[in-house]
Amino acid sequence: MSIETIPAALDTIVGEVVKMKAQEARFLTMTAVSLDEKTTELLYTFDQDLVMTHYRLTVPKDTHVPSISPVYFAAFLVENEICDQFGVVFDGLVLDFGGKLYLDEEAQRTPFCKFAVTRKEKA
Amino acid sequence: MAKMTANILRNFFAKRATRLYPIEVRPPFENSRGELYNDIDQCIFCGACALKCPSQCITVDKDQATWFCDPLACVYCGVCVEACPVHCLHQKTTYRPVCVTRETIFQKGVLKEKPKKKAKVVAEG
Amino acid sequence: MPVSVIKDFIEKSRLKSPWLVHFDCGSCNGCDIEVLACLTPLYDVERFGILNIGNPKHADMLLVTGTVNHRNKKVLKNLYDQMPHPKVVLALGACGTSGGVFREAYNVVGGVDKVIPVDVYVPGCAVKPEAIIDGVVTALGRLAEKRAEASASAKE
Amino acid sequence: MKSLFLALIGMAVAPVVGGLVSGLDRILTARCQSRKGPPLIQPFYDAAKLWGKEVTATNPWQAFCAVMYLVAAAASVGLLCAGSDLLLIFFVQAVGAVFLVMGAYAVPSPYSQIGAQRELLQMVAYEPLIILTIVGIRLMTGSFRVDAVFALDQPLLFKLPLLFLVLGYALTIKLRKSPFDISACHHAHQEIVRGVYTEFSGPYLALIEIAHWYEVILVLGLVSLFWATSIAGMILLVAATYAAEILVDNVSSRMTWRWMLGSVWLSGLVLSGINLVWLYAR
Amino acid sequence: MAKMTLPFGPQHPVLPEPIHLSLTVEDEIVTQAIPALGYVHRGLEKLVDIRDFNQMVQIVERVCGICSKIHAMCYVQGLEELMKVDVPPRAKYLRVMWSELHRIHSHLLWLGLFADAFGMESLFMQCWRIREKIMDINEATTGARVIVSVNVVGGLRCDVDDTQTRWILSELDEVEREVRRLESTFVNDYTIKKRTCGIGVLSAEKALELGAAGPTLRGSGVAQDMRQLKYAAFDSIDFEPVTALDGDSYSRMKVRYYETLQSIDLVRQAIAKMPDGDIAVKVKGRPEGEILSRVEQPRGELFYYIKGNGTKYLDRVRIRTPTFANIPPLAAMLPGIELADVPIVVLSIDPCISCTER
Amino acid sequence: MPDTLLFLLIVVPFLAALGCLLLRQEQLRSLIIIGTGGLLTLCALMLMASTPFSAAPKSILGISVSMLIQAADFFLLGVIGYYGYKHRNLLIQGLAVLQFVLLACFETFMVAPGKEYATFYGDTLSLVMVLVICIVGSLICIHAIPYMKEHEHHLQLEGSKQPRFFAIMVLFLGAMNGLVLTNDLSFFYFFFELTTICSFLLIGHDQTEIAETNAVRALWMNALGGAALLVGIMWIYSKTGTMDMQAIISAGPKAALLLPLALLCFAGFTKAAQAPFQSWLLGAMVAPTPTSALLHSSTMVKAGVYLVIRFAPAFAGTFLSLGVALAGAFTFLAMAVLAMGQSNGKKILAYSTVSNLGLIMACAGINTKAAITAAILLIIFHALTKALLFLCVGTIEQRIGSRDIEDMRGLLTAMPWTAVILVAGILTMILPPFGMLLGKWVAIESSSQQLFVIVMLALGSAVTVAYWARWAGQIMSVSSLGAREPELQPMLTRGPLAALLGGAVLLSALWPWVYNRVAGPGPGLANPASAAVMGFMIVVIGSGFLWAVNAMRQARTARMTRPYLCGAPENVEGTYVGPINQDMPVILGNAYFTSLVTEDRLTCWVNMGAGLMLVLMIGGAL
Ligand code: SF4
Ligand code: SF4
Ligand code: SF4
Ligand code: SF4
Ligand code: SF4
Ligand code: SF4
Ligand code: SF4
Ligand code: SF4
Repeated sequence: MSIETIPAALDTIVGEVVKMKAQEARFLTMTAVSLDEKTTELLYTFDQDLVMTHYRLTVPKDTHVPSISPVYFAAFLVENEICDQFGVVFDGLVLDFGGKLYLDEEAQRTPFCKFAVTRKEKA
Repeated sequence: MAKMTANILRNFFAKRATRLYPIEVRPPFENSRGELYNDIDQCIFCGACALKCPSQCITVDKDQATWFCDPLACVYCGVCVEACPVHCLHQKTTYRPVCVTRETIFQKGVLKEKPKKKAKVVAEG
Repeated sequence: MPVSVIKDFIEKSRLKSPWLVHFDCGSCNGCDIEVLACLTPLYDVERFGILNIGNPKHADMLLVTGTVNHRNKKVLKNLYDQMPHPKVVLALGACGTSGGVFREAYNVVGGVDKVIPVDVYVPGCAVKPEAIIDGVVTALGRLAEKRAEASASAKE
Repeated sequence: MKSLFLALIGMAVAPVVGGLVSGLDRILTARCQSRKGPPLIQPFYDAAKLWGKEVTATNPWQAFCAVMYLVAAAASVGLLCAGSDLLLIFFVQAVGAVFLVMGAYAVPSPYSQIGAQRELLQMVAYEPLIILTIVGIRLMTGSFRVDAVFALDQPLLFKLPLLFLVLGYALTIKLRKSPFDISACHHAHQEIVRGVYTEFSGPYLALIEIAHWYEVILVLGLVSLFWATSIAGMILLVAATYAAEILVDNVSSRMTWRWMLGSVWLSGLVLSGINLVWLYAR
Repeated sequence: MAKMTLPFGPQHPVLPEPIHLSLTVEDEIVTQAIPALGYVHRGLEKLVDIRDFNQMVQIVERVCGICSKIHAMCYVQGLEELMKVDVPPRAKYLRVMWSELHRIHSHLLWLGLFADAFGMESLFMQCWRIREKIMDINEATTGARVIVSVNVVGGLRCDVDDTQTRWILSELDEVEREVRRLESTFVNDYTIKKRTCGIGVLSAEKALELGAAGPTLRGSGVAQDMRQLKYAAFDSIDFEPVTALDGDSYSRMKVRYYETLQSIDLVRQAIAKMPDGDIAVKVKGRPEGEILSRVEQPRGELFYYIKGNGTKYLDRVRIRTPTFANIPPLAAMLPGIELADVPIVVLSIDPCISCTER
Repeated sequence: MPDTLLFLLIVVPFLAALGCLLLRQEQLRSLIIIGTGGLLTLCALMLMASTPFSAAPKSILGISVSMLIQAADFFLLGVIGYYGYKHRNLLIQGLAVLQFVLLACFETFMVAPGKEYATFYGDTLSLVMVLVICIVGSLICIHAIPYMKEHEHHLQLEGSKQPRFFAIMVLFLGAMNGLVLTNDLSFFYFFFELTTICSFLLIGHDQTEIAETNAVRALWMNALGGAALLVGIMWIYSKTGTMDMQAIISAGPKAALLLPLALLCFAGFTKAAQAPFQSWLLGAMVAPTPTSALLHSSTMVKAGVYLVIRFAPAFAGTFLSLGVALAGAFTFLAMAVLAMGQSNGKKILAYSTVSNLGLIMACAGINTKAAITAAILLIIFHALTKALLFLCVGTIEQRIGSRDIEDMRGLLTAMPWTAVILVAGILTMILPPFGMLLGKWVAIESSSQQLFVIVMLALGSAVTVAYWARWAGQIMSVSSLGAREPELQPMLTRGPLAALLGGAVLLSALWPWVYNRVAGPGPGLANPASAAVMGFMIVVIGSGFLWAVNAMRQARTARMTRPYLCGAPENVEGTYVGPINQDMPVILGNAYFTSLVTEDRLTCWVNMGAGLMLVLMIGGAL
């Protein structure tokens, strides 16, 4: 069983999200899953009158993903969380905790990855 | 504010709600999930409890016939009790008393093949 | 009034007026709400002179609920250091005493005693208000013992 | 000589009575919340315990301020018992208040600093009211002295009913009772923790608690002046007022300082204005 | 005008939970508020690697102790859907009963804490006193006050008998009487209105845009409630979301107050309509595939993403709790309010950090 | 004897000023200043023995006094006109011309040689003023010696302007002495204008653009007062035919004289910078600090209150009196509120000066014997403390480069000695058993019959305590003891500070004596702070003080903790670990209520209110 999703790509995702916002959909959350050593899957979930819409984005571990927090401010928290736990770097975060939202130096880095990646510093 | 004043005055003249705990102990509800204890004589050291425990705080050694539990890590969920095939594991209705040093429960029983020997309960500090 | 009477009264007062500060060290709130429930009419720990004073500088007793993690351990240590002596620490719940169900999670350090000395362990998940009251009473006993030891060693 | 004697007695007895009043206050408050509450002498346990705690300080100047607060509070009670000038009594207690604020300012902790600022605002709110009440008394007795009040043959309350209400405002602020527990709180459920008290600890906090008992007595002493014609009347009035305080404490939410300043100045001034105009007009 | 910075938390008496806000105030008006999290982060979602999907029920219950029952329910409902398990009807009604009892205790708890935030200690005490009755019901029926631990995949662990339901109903009558007695205080009291009306205003558009959930959203006039999804037995229970229009702290309080009463009614409905029968079915197989599960918990919409891989260990559980959704609206509400109103606005979203950070 | 003293008190400063101007050698100048200061102090003290007195010196160094004064009057008006022309200020030019014409008419047509009277007169009021001027003023001048050196060092001037500066400073003292000792209205007018000129020159001393604008503002406002004074004098003369102040005053209230007296009061209000004229005094802050200290404590503004107090008996019990009381009380309250919103230390001092002078004015308006006594006592203690505070702020400003009280947070570590003196000074402003407060006490007690006055005093007094306590608290706000470097200062800086504080404390301790001396013999005047009461307070609070000092000493050995920051760890002192594990600085700051009301808007309202009060006051005289 799997969830019905609309596939998205790195360069289209922000556009799609802008569209959702234009429809006055409520941003629910994003979910990250580490598929294997190399890829992470991001699920963007929106809700409109109790009906959910999902976008699925599969990205290689070392890519930067454009942040949707400029569109939906509410996304800043979850994007920071994913940055902490999966090491995915979001470009253009409105409030960037730099991978330290939850984790201190002593804690394991990117604990949710199948194989922990070294933290990518922003260019 | 008037309504609240009425409330306050009602409280003032009504019987107080406080239960004077250490002096006045309310009997526990009959199925309260409290302290865990193992009737070690009955235990067959099958390890079902250890396997099911969500906190993974039980260790059973079938060969040595020992049953070990960390009561400070136990969350008193009762999953182990339900899992026990011979119903030797129980929960009291009262909670486990407080302690000033770390305590563990270590029980040594007898394997059921040789059922004559007495069980020994050792509590270690 | 002779000095000793006053001294005795002060020693007695230590047991009659434990002010506590509660630190939620990453608890699931289960234990926190039970700590708060202790203050409310049914349990009313103010009977024992207990006040939830909220400020480590005024507190005699530190109630810690929850698992210690890498970020809050520094806070915990800091709070403990800001409390003036004599003071006691209570670790509440499975989380506070050992890390509970979470002790194997990646951001969990373990029980409170990994960071600061703990005087009383209160098992439970969540701890029952009665258990907290027992814990406080036991802690006061510990406090009296420690004072007695200290004064005995001072006399020697 | 007699007044000196009275002053000394007052200074010795006041903390005991004040502590008991505080204890009673806590019991009654607990009863209003259907709780049992602490023992009557709980405040003494608290103070003694604090006195026995380790001395820690952030700035030694705090110690100075705590002592001065206590001394000023005691002196004002002494002056009250000696039947001295009401304005003087008021000014002397202000010494205490100022030192409390300075002690709170002495530590660069945002909580005690905000507490100190709010305490100042509270002083700004209640001081004029007390002065006006005193002026009202003076208009009745022709003198600012406490002993003159006792020479009257009719309780002040009848002539100064509105001013008595005004004094009630000032009192609630001074006793740090809700809705005016803005700058500090008995228990810290406040956004600024314990406000002015935050940084005082151990023995210094004990001194402050004792000073507070003195203030309770001072305030109640002022109240008692409104029925100075009989001992029973005095006690009754004080008890009724204090009961009202406890009630108000329990049925109102905390004000913000803006709200407090506005409402206290406005209603306080209007009430005292009406009462005073009426007195002048006579 | 002088600036002042104020570390609000991690240990702060008005916030029993460790969240930190770096506040900048000028004249006691908040000009900037930066949240910092991570003081309660445990990483329990990651425990799926070492705990099987049955054990995870006990773990997700401990995401938060206040509505533990509802977390477990959301989780097991997801798994049941994924594994195509048909839960017996009686279990569905019992789930409604216990989850609404949880809502009552959670809302009473919140009403008390909120009262304390605006400085009305006696009201705090009263709410918590009433709440103890619900805690007793919890303990008597499930064996624990807080973490009731009744859900398992496939149904429930315990049942209630007729004497118990009768007792529950009579206790609820008493609770309702007591709660109604507070109605005019919460809704009409002058000082309370003065402290809450117009404080922390969130318009309906803003609330939707910022992704607010639960009473925070309904307080802004948006009638959205996950119980409209008709999970468990809600398909046969009369339910209308409670809303208020102003979007301020007062509205949010009103929503919660009336939801408390509504939940009492829902419990009664559940008990009245409850059929006899089993409370659990045996579950076979291992979860495979992914599923989303949503329920309404006291603070709003709870969202579980569960992905199984055919073993007894799940691939991923992701929990998005209502407070997680309500933090961005909070961050937007804080600037511009008075320092004294910070606790009120913070509490008005009924924050639960332990579930936010998990 | 009085004659000689008079000569010394008034003329010596003129000569010393000349000396400063001519002898351009630093040590010599210092010597002159210190010498003059000493001499003036000595003379003032000796004058105590011979009050009350009156004298009528005919000539000075062979020149007829009245001729000299007449000539000087015109000269001064010329100077004012010149500056008006120079700064292109039509108002000043107009006022100068107007006064010139009026004065010319007056001298030529109206003044007829009347009967002989004492041109100089001294009673307790003048004596107090002389003491304040000579002692406090001299201390300020002495403190200015090292200050000005440093000041010019900071400004990196090419040529020193100190000779001119000190010349005006000492000249000012002489002018003030003359003003308070004369008994002749035309003399009074001369000295009054002289102080105007002196202050104008001092305010503009630094010759920056802002200094000059503010100096010009001070000049036109005071010239306005001067004009009112002149008209008032002419009017009075036309009604009474005499210039003898004592004769006019002792004649008691006369309806016909009320309007001219109101004009006199108006002149006093401008000079004392009462609302709505406070802006010139605030503007005067641009001058070097000794100037401010001098203007605020012992000279200039005190001339204004002196004038009103002097003539108070002449309008006692009239509506004018009530008007003065109301306007004074209003200023007291309004300025206190304005001070509350300030973070600039010197501005706080300035507002507080205006506020306190308002209180003194209110006393003069209440116009009972007790109230007048209160006014005089307030003059003494205000002068001592205010001079002290200004000098402290000046000293601090030179060290830390700011006069903002936010920057003085934790001053205790940087400048322990000055910080303690400053705090002590502030406390003497607001707390019993110090004189300022006792004076305020007497003032409130004596005003209990005036509803509006007492309400405003009550409010104002509370606000006053608040803004002072805030400042004092902040100074002591330090988190760790750290290494406190001992503070090094020249003797000439430190001495005056210590002397002023010592004086304030000592005189407070001697309150019963001071009170009796000022109040003089008379019935119905109970000193509220009697010796017994003061004794009690001094013993209790004094022993408490010793206990407190001891406690403070013990606390030094206690375990030091860090401030409570909600448990947030502190890696670097003064910061906490905040979001993203960054060290966030702990910034502290006071509320200044700018969100409620800004200074400008409040000032606008205050000025309107004050204007109304003035209209009421003058209108009441009609
Ligand atoms: S060792 Fe103990 S904690 Fe670990 S799995 Fe075995 S029983 Fe559980
Ligand atoms: S009660 Fe629960 S946590 Fe405790 S041992 Fe049994 S299964 Fe483990
Ligand atoms: S499940 Fe029961 S029988 Fe088996 S080891 Fe555990 S306690 Fe013993
Ligand atoms: S012990 Fe249990 S109830 Fe307490 S904090 Fe831990 S998980 Fe929550
Ligand atoms: S603050 Fe004062 S009134 Fe309140 S409890 Fe303490 S002593 Fe009593
Ligand atoms: S508001 Fe203040 S006094 Fe009231 S309970 Fe909270 S802390 Fe205590
Ligand atoms: S709000 Fe979150 S943390 Fe709190 S009880 Fe509900 S689920 Fe648990
Ligand atoms: S739910 Fe969260 S905010 Fe509310 S009381 Fe519990 S810990 Fe505090």
